[in-house]
Formats: sequence, C-alpha cells, structure tokens
Amino acid sequence: MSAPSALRTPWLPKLVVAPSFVLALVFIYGFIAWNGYLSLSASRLLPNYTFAGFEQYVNLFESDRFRVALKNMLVFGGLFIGGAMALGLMLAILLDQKIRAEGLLRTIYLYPMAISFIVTGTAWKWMLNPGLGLEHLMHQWGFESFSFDWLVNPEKAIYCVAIAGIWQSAGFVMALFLAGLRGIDESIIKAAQVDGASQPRIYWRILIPSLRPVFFSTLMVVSHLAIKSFDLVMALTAGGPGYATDLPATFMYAMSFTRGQLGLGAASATVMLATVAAIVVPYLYSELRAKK
Amino acid sequence: MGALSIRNVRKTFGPVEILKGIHIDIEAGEFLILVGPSGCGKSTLLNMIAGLDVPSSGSIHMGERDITHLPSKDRDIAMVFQSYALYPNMNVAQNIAFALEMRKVPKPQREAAVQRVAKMLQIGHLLDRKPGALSGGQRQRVAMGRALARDPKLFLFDEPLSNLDAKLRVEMRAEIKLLHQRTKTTTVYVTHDQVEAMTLGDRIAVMKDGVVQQFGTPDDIYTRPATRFVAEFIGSPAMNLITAQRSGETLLAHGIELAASETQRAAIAQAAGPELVYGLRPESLQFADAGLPGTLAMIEPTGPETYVLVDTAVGQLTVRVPGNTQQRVGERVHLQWQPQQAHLFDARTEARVV
Amino acid sequence: MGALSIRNVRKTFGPVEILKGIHIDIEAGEFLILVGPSGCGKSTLLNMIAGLDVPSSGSIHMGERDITHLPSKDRDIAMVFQSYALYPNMNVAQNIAFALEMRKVPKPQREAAVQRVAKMLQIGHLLDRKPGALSGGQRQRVAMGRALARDPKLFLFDEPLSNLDAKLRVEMRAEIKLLHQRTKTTTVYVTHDQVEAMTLGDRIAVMKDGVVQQFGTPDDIYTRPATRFVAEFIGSPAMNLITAQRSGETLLAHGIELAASETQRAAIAQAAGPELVYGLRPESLQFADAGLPGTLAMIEPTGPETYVLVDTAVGQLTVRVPGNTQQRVGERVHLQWQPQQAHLFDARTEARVV
Amino acid sequence: GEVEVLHWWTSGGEAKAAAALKLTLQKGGHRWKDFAVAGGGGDSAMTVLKSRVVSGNAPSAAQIKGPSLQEWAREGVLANIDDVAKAEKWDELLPKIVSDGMKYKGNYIAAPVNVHRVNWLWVNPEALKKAGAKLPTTWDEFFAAGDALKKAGIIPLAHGGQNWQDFTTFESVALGIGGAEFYKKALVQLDAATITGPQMTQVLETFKKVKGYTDKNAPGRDWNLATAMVIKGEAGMQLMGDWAKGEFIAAGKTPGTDFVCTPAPGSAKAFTFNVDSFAMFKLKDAANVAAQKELAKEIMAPNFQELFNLYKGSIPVRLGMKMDKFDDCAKASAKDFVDTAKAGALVPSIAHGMAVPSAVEGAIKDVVSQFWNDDKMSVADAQSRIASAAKTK
Amino acid sequence: MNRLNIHRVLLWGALLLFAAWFLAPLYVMVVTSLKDMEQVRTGHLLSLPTDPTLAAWAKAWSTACTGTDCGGLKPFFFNSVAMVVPAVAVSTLVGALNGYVLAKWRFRGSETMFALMLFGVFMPMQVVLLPMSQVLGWLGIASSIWGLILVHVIAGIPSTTLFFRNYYVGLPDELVKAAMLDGASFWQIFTRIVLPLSTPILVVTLIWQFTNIWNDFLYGVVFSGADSKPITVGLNNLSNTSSTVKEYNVDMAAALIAALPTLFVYIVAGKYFVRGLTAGAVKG
Ligand SMILES: Nc1ncnc2c1ncn2[C@@H]1O[C@H](COP(=O)(O)OP(=O)(O)OP(=O)(O)O)[C@@H](O)[C@H]1O
Ligand SMILES: Nc1ncnc2c1ncn2[C@@H]1O[C@H](COP(=O)(O)OP(=O)(O)OP(=O)(O)O)[C@@H](O)[C@H]1O
Ligand SMILES: [Mg+2]
Ligand SMILES: [Mg+2]
Repeated sequence: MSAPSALRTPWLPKLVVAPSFVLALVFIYGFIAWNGYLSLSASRLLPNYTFAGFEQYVNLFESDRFRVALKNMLVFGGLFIGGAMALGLMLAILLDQKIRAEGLLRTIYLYPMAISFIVTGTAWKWMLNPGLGLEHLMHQWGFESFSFDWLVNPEKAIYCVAIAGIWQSAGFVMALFLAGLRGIDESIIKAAQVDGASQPRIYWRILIPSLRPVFFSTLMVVSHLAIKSFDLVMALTAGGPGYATDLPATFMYAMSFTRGQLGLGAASATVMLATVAAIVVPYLYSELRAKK
Repeated sequence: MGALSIRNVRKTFGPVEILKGIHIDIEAGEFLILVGPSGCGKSTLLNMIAGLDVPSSGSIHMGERDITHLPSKDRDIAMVFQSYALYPNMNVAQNIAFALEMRKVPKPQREAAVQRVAKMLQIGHLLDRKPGALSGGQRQRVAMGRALARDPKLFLFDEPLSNLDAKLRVEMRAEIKLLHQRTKTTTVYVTHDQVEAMTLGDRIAVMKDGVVQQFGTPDDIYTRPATRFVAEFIGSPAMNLITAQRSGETLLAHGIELAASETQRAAIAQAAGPELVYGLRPESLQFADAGLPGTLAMIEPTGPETYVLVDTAVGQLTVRVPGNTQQRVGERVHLQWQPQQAHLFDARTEARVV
Repeated sequence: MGALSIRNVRKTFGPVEILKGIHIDIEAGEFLILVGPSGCGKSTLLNMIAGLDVPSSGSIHMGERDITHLPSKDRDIAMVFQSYALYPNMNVAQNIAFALEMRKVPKPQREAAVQRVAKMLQIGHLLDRKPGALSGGQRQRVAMGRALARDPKLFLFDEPLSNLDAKLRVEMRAEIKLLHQRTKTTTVYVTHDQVEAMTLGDRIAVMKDGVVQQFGTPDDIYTRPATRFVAEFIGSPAMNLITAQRSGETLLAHGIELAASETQRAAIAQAAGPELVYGLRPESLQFADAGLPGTLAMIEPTGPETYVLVDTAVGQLTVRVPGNTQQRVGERVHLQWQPQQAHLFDARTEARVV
Repeated sequence: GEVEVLHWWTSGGEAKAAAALKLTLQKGGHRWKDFAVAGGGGDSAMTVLKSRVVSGNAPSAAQIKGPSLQEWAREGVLANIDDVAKAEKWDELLPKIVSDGMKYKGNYIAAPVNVHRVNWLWVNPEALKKAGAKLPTTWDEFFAAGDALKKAGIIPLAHGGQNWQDFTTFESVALGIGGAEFYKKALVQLDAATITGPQMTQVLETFKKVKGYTDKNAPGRDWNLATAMVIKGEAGMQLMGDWAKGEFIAAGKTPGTDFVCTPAPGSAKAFTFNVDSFAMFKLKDAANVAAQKELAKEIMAPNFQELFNLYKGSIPVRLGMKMDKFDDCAKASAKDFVDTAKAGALVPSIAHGMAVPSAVEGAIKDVVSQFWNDDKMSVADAQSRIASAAKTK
Repeated sequence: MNRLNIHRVLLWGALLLFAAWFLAPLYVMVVTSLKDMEQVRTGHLLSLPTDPTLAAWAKAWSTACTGTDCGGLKPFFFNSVAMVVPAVAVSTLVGALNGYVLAKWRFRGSETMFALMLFGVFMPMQVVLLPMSQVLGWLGIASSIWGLILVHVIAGIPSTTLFFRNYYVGLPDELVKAAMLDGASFWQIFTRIVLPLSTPILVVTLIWQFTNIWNDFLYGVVFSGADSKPITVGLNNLSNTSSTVKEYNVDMAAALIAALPTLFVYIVAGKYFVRGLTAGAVKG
C-alpha cells in the first residue's frame, strides 16, 4: 500500500522532519567529516588542524592492538547481536503465551538494562572469575573437575564480554519484539490456527515475518549497542587480559583521550565507521527498497 | 467425514449473552446455511466450531468426538473468515499453500492445488502479489482459495462471496456447489444472499438474538416459516404482514375481511390470542380487476422484475411483478391472492398458526 | 454542491495500468452507481476522487474547481471504505463523531448527529463498544455512520452494505435513498448488488478493465446494454448468449434459426462480421408447447422464483420462472421468446448491433 | 576568585587531603569548585579535561603529571606560575629531576604534590614464616621464596589485572636485573640497542618467570584485591607502589610486624618515582588567576605536604620536611628519595606515566602486557616489538 | 488437555530458568549491599548476610564521599532527574513525529533522509565528545544541564525515529486516509489516531531513552558542570576509588539506588504492553 503521499501540502511533514534532519547532518555527518579531517591531521593531545597525510592510517594498520580490536568487534558483534536477538525473540515469544506473571517476568528480564554496568560489571567479574564465582562455587559443591576460566583466558575472555552483554540487552530486545507482537492483528493468528499451524510454526511463519520492520529496528539498536559496548568492556575486563578484549571503541578512546594520539584515534574511528557502513549500508538499502 | 453436532452452546462476552443455547445437528456431508440478522452471533458460532473460541457452556461434537476443547489445528477444518485474515507477509500463492504446507503436503501437490484454486477463483494473475496490493474482491477470493485448496473434514464459510460482483458470485456459487457435490464435505456457510441460501443449502438454520428460530430445508423455511421473524427475514422484498383481529372464523384488518382457506379458518377459530398476523409474499399478490383496492405508491424496477408498492386499507403492500410494468404511480388498482398462500402467525407468540 | 467531472483519468501501479482513461460527468445532486467486476479499479477511482491517491494523468473537477491535487481534508467528502478503516482506539460514538469534531461542530450537535445515525443504522446499543468487539455487519454500519453523520459536498460509498443481511439491506437502501432525496448530495456508490444499482442510481457507470463500458440510466443499461460485457454482467442470472452465424438476414446457431424482428433482420444484414451474439435474458424465455426443444438439466428454486437450466441444441439456457415449478429434471420442454426481446452483439467487437 | 580543580582523588584518604586543600583556600577567601572524576587511573578525568579545554572552559587546575605536562604545555593552554615558584623558592625545595618536570621552557607550569615510590615489595611475614622462606633481596631469592610459598600452598605473588600492574612488575624486574643505568637507557631514553640487547632478554625472561608465581585468576583483579590477598595471607608478596600501604593500614595492620615493606628485589639502591602534580591552566578572570596562584602556593606549603602525604601513603615532594609523623616505610622512602637522587638512581616510573610521552608509554605497556598474558609470545618477539613501540610518535 | 499441561510446564521451566540467570547478578548485588564490610571480606559470593543491614544503603544515599563532597548520591540523583525528564520527553516526541512523517507522509527523498538519520545510531559516542564540546562552547551551554539535555536529545533522535517509524509502517494506511477524509489535519491525525495506537512502542522508546540517558556516563561526565553532574558520575566516583579499601557493599547499594528510577519506569510503563490494538480496524 502506498502511503497517502504526494499531495500538495507536503511542506508541513517536511518541515516537521527538517530540524531532525539538519541536526543529523550537522551532528552526524559534520562530526564524521571533522573526525575524518582529524585523522589526516597532526593532532596529538588536542585537535590540531595542520595536515599530515595518511600517516595515522599507516600507524593504525601496523598496530597489532587495532587488528585485535577489529577482530574482536567481529567476533563480539556476531555473538552479541546474534545472541541478544535470538534470546530476546525467544523471551518475547515465551512471554506472549498469556502468562499470568507476565508483568513480573518482563521486569526481571528487562532490569539488567536499568543497572549501570559501572557496578554490575563488578558483580559479573565476581561471578565469572574462576577463583570467586561459578567455578569456585562448583568446586565447593563438589564438582572438582568443573572449569570455567574464560574471563582470564585471553582467547576466551571476549566470550565473557558477549555473555554479559547479552545478559544486559536481551531484555530490551524482548521488549521491542513484544511490542511488535502486540501490534499484530489477532485474526491472522486465528487463520493460521485453522490452517493447522502449530504454535511454533505460527510464530516462525506468520508472526516473525510480520515483525520485519521491528526486526530491522532491533538489529539496528543491538548493533548500536555492540559498537558502543564501551562500559561493558571497561567494567568487565578493561580490555584485558593484555588487550585481548579490546574493541575499536575502547581502542579509539584510549588513543584519543589517554594517550594523546587524537589523530590515531580519529583514524581508528574512521576505519570503524567505514567497516560498519560497509555492512550496514547495503542492508539499509535493501530494507528500505523492499518497502516500495 | 463427520456429522456436526452443536449441543446447547452458550457464549457470553462480559455481561452480554450472545448465544443462548444453540442446538444444531447435521449429518456428515450436509451443507448447512446459517442466516440471521447482523450481530446475531453467526461468526461467533463459526469461531467456536473452528476452535478459535470456547463456548461458555455446551459442547460441540464432530462424528463421535467431543471437540469442544480440541486445539484448532487438530480439527482439520478449513475456514473463510469474514474479515479475510490474509497473511500480509505472504503473497497470494503462499497464502493459499500455507495450510497445505502445515499439513506436510509435498511441494508439487501444493503447487498443483494452488493452480487449481487460482483457476477456479480467477486469480491466476495475482499469485505473486501481496494482499496489500489487491482489491477487496480479490482479497476475498484469496481467502476462499485458502480454504478451497484443502480437503478438510469440515468447511466453514463466513459470507465468502459478499464482496464479489454478481457475475463472479454466480460462478463461485456454482463452483462451491460442484465442489460439495464432488467431495461431500460437511459445510457450514454463513450468507446474507437469499439465492445462495436457497440454492446451496441442504438445510438452513435461521438465527436471531442467539437462538435458532427455525432449522429446516430451504423449501420449508420459505414456504412454511415457523415464526413471523423467519417469514419476514427470508425473502426479498420481505413478506407483507397484516395484523388482523380474530372474529370467529374470520380475520378482520381495518374492517376488511382477509380471505382464508378451510384449514386456515379452523385454525383461526382455535387460535389462542385475539390478534393474528396475516402474511403474504410479494409474489403471491396479483393485480386484477377486482379484489383489495389500493393506490400505486411507488415503482421500483430492478431489471428482470419490478416491485410495486401499493397503499391499501390494510397498509402498504409490496407486489412483485415480472419484467417491467406500464402502470403509473397514483393509479388505482386491485389486488388478489389465493388464500392458501397466506401465512398465519400468532401476534403475541409470533409462532406460526398454520 | 458540485457536479463531479472525471476527465481522462489514468492510474498505473508500477507496470500495470489500472485505469485507462476514465471519463465520467455527473450533475450536482446526481446519484452515480459504479459497477464492474472485482478488481476493475472502482475503489482506486473512489480513492482518487477522495484525494487519497493522485491520478497518473488526467484531472478531477468538482463544480468549476480542479481538485486533482487538493488535500483530501479540504475536499469536504465523506467516504465509506470497503475495508471500513474504523479507528480501533475509539468507540463507536467517537468514530462517528470524529469527523464532526474535526470540523469544529459543537458538542451537542455532534451528539445529536450520533444519535440520529445510530438510530438510522440500528447501532444505538453499540455506541460504547470498540470496533474490535463488533460483528462484521456492525462494523460496516459504523463505517456508514461515520459518513452519514456528516453533510458533505460529496458522498463516496464503497460497497457499503455488502455485509448486511437482506432485511437490513433493504432498510438501509431505503434510508440512503431517503437521505439522498432530502439532501440531494452528489453521491458515488459502488455496489455489486443489482437491486441497489437499479433502484438507487440516477446513472450507472459499468467499468471493465479500467475502462467505462457504458454510462447511462439504469433502464438503459438493463434494456439496451451497449456491449456484450454489460449485457452479461448486469442481470442475475446472467443473460443467455448464443453465438450465431449470419446467413443473409437470418442467424443460424448450430443449424437452428434464431427468431429476429424486422429491425433486427435489417441490422443482421448490414452487420460487419460473419458472427453475431444473440442474447436472451432468462426472464424473456417461456415454457411453451412448441418452440426450441430442450431437456431440463437443473432446477434452482430461490423462493419467489426458480431458475431452470435447459439443455438445447444452441447450448444451455437459463429460464427464470416465477414461484416454484412442478417440472422434473430430464423432462423434455420447449422454449419460446419474443424476438424483439433479444439483444444482438457483434461477436468480434462485442458492441451492440441492435 | 574561584578555583575549579579537576582531580581523581575520590577515595577516603585522598579525598580528605583534597578537602584539606579546599579548606585552606576557602580560608583565603576563595571558592573551591570540586571537579572529581574517578576511574581508570584518571582516564575519564583526562577526557573531561580535553573537552573542557576544547569548549574554551578549562578548569583552574588539573591533575596532570610526567611528560604529559610538557605535552599540554606545548598545546599552549597552561599558565606560567613562575612568580609563585620564585617567591616560594621552589627551585631549592625540589630535586632537580622533579622540578625539571614541572617546567616548560624554563617556566613553572605545574605544582608537584607528592612522591610515590613504586618499586616496593609488600610481604606478609607470617606467610613467609609458614613457608620457611626469607625476605628476598634479589630475584633469585625471590624465586626461592616463591617456590617455598608454593609448596606451603600459598600463592607466592599477588597480582592484579591491569596493564599498569603488569608494567609495575616489569619495571621492578628491569630495575632489579638491569640496574638504574640500564633502566634509564632502555625505558627512559628508549635506546634501541639497549632494548634489543641481552640485558633486556634477561629482564624479559625473569619477568615471564615471575608470572609462574602468580595465580591464574589475576586478570581483571583490582590491585587492592591483590593486596587484600597478602593481608589475609592467601598470598605471600605483592609488587606494588606505596599506596598499597593504605590498604594494610585500613585493615588495621602495623608496618614492620603485620606486614613488611622492602624494595623490590635487587632495586634497593634505586627508586622509581611517581610524582603527582597539578597543572595550572590559563584563565581569563583575574580574580580566578589570583586564586589559582594561591592554590599553587598552598600545594607546596609544608602543612599541606605533610597532611596530604600522611593520608595518601606517599612522601612529600618538598625536601627537608620533618618526617616524624610518618611511618617506617615512608621514612625509608624519604631517605632513599634523597639518596638516590644524589646517586643518580632516582628514575621515573613508566607504569605511572612519569618517563615517556603517553603514546609511547601506552604502546610499550601494550606489548609488555601482551607478553605477560600471552604465553605464546617469545622473548625475542617481545623485544623487537618493544623496540618498535618505542619508536611511536 | 494433558499435552497442554506438558507445554505449560516446559514453558514455565524455560521462563524461570531465564529468570534465574537474569537475577543472579542482582542477587549478588543485593546480598552484598546488605552485608557489612567484614562479611564481604570473609563470606563468599552467594552467602546470605549473617545479619542484614541497610547501613550501606544509607551511606550510599546520603553520606558516602565522592571527591571532597560527602553528600552521597542524593544531589546527583536530582540532577539526573532534572536532566532525564526533559531529554526523554523531547527526544521521544521528536522521534514519534519523525516516525509518523517517515512512515505515513512519505515524500520524495524521505527514505533517504531516514537512512541518513539512521546511520547516526552507529556513531561511537567517543567521536562526538570533542566537537560537541566545541559546539556547546559556542552555544554557551557547555558545562550546564541544558547542554547535557541537548546532547542527549540529539543522540537519541536516530533511535527514537527508528522505533516509531518502523512501528508506524505496520499501522494500516487506511486509518490515516479515513482521518484525512474526516477532515483531520496533519497534527490531529497524529494526536488523535496515530499516537493513541502507539502505546507499545511508546513504552519501548521511553524505556530505551530513559535507560540510556539515566545510565549514560560519558556524556554526563564530559558535558556537565560541577553542580550538574548526573548520578552516574557520582556512582562512578563512588565505586572507582583508586586506593584504600573498596566498599563493595556501598557500591552495590549505590548501583541499586541509581537503578531504582529506571526500574520504576519499567514497572509502570510495562503495564501498557496490551495485545491487539489494531485488531478489527481494517479487514483484509
Ligand atoms: N498497491 C497496488 N499495487 C498494485 N496493484 C494494485 C494495488 N492496489 C490495487 N491494485 C490492483 O488494482 C486493481 C484495481 O483495484 P481496486 O481496488 O480499485 O478494485 P475494485 O474495482 O475496487 O475491486 P473490488 O470490487 O474487488 O473491490 C486490482 O486489480 C488490484 O489488484
Ligand atoms: N469481543 C467482543 N466483546 C463483546 N461483544 C462482542 C465481541 N465480539 C462480538 N461481540 C458481539 O457479539 C454479537 C455477535 O457477533 P458475531 O460476529 O457473531 O455476529 P454475526 O452474526 O457474525 O454478525 P454479522 O452478520 O454482522 O457478521 C454482536 O452483537 C457483537 O457485537
Ligand atoms: Mg459475522
Ligand atoms: Mg474495491
């Protein structure tokens, strides 16, 4: 269905979105451009606008730490986005079954979003730490051979970050999906029941496909969370052991603000944005095209 | 194939009782038509047969089995929803094939079924469209297709042809009839179309206010309506009803004696109340040189026939005339009829007297 | 009050041309009926009149004014959507009053209007309900109520009575007619119901595949269909059509000569193609002792009349018989008709010959 | 006037010290606007500082130290406080190596607060006794003691999981194995030959060996939790700066009996210092400038120096202070500070940003930390990577 | 009926299992916040407090030191409230309007506009810090609560727009059309038809914005002034002491206090996740 578009009033709708659009242009694209320029400048501690060429990019790609950070972004991003979406969707579906205690359970699943990771990180650190948390507990309960030392293992620590991240955001994903499910016309569900679809199939074939726009929102938001999981890493591992759990965001932050290598930080931000754009832009394109 | 038996089904929505004890029994393979005024509970009843809603009390049986609480997907029922309820994310072909897929019908067979119903419903060129890009009638046909692609134990149709043009409607009606003759699938069909009701059904249930007023063959319903309501509801234009006072063996309306046959006279004499309702179908009235005098009030030509409204001493009566008429509004006419074609109802209980 | 003039309106959805140059002119106060097969573009046309969509080319005028691009809220049009489009968040009363509220009608007047249409549509007891708790027919009446509460320049009705029972439909039809007679508001009305089309409309436009096939008075359309399509489309059961070969002044179908009047003979002699289509409405056929012989194939009693299908040498013909018939399937019968009641169309161009 | 001070002294003792400073200034009729940003060893504070400077809204003073001071000065945003320094004779009161750090192009731009000694080894004597080990003074002795502790079921060395902790250990090893000269050449002057030389190889090997004496749960552990392990006797020793003392004291332990502070193995004759200081920013408002100068003066005043360092566990940067209120560890530290300054064995701590620009510091820390954590990295590999990190600009 | 019960049991099993997983850290936090420091040091993670005390909560609320101020989280808390309420309201409203236009009043280029705005979702916060400081400096609202509100509104618009737009895409266009015919203006359609149908997504957006803004640390610390610092800065200062004893119990209590408003919003707003608002509106 085409929207009731095209009539000759359009200045009003355009006027309404104009401020946001201008803000977006200035604050998103203006800043991206600014950042892009910084990455080519000789900035160190503070912005400095003398042009310095591609030196920062050369440094960046020689940096082992940045390579690790990029790789982590892919690993963590994949696990986190996939995990949070899957779990969130599953919880939304479970809660959609006319559960009596829905309100309570929903709040339980959502609450991790409420608590700042500055401190939740500590609780997680305890729980995942082999000497204090789960492993310790299992040993105390007599499962001596139980071993769970991912947090301190440079190769596995990133999974811990993903676990904590999923824990934190799955609830919100659930809320988004639940809102979407609640917007679907019930008669379609009835039709599917008559058609002989079992409950799981109704979700899989009818409801989830109808949630496509919501899916799209969720994916965007979760990716946003993945890219911004700065607090999470800082609180849980601070990028360690070594820099095994460094992400581009933490890398950029460290370079720009701790180490006085603003130019390098800017370069890393540019590379990161470009990576994201390479993944997101085609998706955006197809998603918005499909609407037509 | 199961006989369908609805036993004392009641349904309340909040404080309102919508169905007040429905009893309907049909044989396996029968075609039941459900008619009744808008809002009388037809869709609600279908929903309960389909398992989309549970009765507040009473039970529903298919064959020997009590299915009152059986999940809908295990009932093997196909239904056309009054509101279509197409899957917006699937195209027409997928909409039609969905139920087959759910029942694990292999792909080639599904495709064959889609082709078959698409042809039957004349929607072959729409198979790739999403429901959003269809006209109202096209959507309704897709909704039909979804049901017809299957071979269920029971068909439920909720006004499946209401948005189709007359020509298509006739064709669809014929297709449904053919299909039913071939498969002998038990069917429950809600319609407001008299022709559909009369030509498709083995039996008709006329509902009003959550109660079945009459349950019988089409001929029965038309020629021997059990209540005044049924008499008035079935038939278009509606039956002319004249309230008349009993006076021994005769009936008087506004001082005019209404003709009655032997049996009718006997019945009038034994009637309980002082007032009766005398019913005459528009086609039972003829213009003649003598008879009940009246003035022509309005002429409605519908093409093949014309409805003429005549003001008489006993009230305005509708007369059905084949073809067109040369008469003019205001003309003085006389009406005649055969007394045995009249229907008599008790004015108070509204039940048929004879 | 404005006359409505639709000038060469075309509309394409993607690659498909839905409307292919529509011309319709109606006078202020006229009641236009739009009929046509499902999917022919009726709703699309209404949408454009309402300003909910823009024509790909062409223009729409109301009175003297070109409104093709006028925002719909400034057009002062009331419309009943085929899909109802009730506001799910408002109850029935609010749904009906919304448009009045938007036009700053004071509250007491709004309430009076709601009461008025609620009474007219028999939904007084539903005013506090949300649309989700209504039956199909009740929703449709609310959709009607939304339009009828207003006093617009133009009414657009898209199959507004399709989900109502026959009795209610007759009543509603009468109400609409009354309303139109009182207010003389220009109206465009889409329907598939022949009786509605014939009794409500001042003029009928028959559309097919995005083209207006005939535009005229109801009587015109029925008695002098301009094309074979119109002839077949209007009238239920449809007109019997017999393809026949021209042979001088006579027509032969399967070797049988079809009766023709003087004028028809003249026209046949001058016809362009070698083949003509000979059309006979079911009510033009009578059973007689002599005439076209045939076998009774099927009997469909509808109550006031019966459709009898007869297999003859020229094909299967439908005969409309008043009341019930005593005949039996398989019986041998003869059919007769008056040649001047036959319609002749060119087989190739499908245009009326005489 | 008003002083806005950006700092990350939010914890008990430090906050008390800061409060003392605030009080002094308020007595002088100035207003104190506290801008405390804790966390990440001042990372967040630095971020805030940069934004504030960029938005043209710099605070009066901010906690900046080491070569960073020079970097900030180079951006032209720091104020010249030579007049205060002259009046208060800072040149005489500060060791040259410290006062040099406070100057940019010969002008004072910052006021120093305290001196931390980083190369301490904190020992739980009870644990050593139980294991039958003696206080190590060389790395060989350290390993011997470590083996003994291990046998006794005690974690020999408590260690935490940030890269500065790894590097604190590395520094101590470098100083202990290579000595002050090597330390300066390799880690301050970043001499490539020294970094790739055999001495560095030995340092790295020893460093890696030390890891064998820590527990596997160290990553992610805060340093104070590591200290707590020593306090509770779960671990025998910890290599940490003198701020660790605060933990022991807070747990009600007395130096010398309940716990022992001793220079890190082999580094008794050297001193890695970590000097906190306040950089003064250019301000527009004259009254605020006056208040800022007052602040600089008060920071170097004996009262504050004593009070603050008592709270903080460090020693005054001002020379010639009376130390009688301080504990034994501090006294030893103060003595070593003066001695090593004379002997040229007073070296800046890289782990705490005293030696090299932050970019280089970060790069080297990354490599060392990675080497510590990643058991697959070879010594030679680490050496060459440190060398290239040292070239970071 | 029996199979139904098995399903129910499985369903509840899964629900409760996840609930346990979600609650575990909360349990640790609550338990710890009720212990005194001695118990924290000696007991283990899951052990219950031997004698529960609210001392840590009281301390976190009113006496814990953050820098030289020892007023607990109280002042920060109210700063946060003053910042969150307008920022959430404005960004949600703007998002709803944008979503409404982008879904129901499409015009040439509106999709592109949407895509361009969407990309803002991926801007790492860190990139924004310095240029934003510069801009706020120019505007003269650096280091004030207004600057902070502005930043949060700007940062929130891409996601709120996304939520609303994608939700509104699913609302039948016929409703808007019907309202247009009824003479409703652009704004009336929004307030009378579209907004009343947005409850679920409104809830989600409120939750999202409230949580994000309330819990934001980086913007809060960078763009706030000395007396407009939000609660997260207080919390951070409280829990990130770099020396001496770490009072975990107070940290945990502080974190829970900081989370209370957000939880409150979840519980209150959560009620509005109603089912089937559009059912029955439109057929087909
Ligand atoms: N968005 C769309 N994209 C493509 N085709 C469309 C779209 N909307 C409608 N159509 C097609 O346009 C044609 C006309 O549709 P319209 O709704 O006007 O039909 P209609 O005459 O009202 O039919 P009905 O009597 O079934 O309601 C149909 O064939 C339909 O499939
Ligand atoms: N959820 C509900 N809550 C309250 N009343 C309801 C609800 N659903 C339906 N009703 C009422 O129940 C009655 C029966 O509805 P139903 O849909 O069965 O009517 P119907 O016979 O199918 O009518 P129609 O011919 O108009 O489709 C109606 O009066 C309707 O208003
Ligand atoms: Mg119904
Ligand atoms: Mg239509």
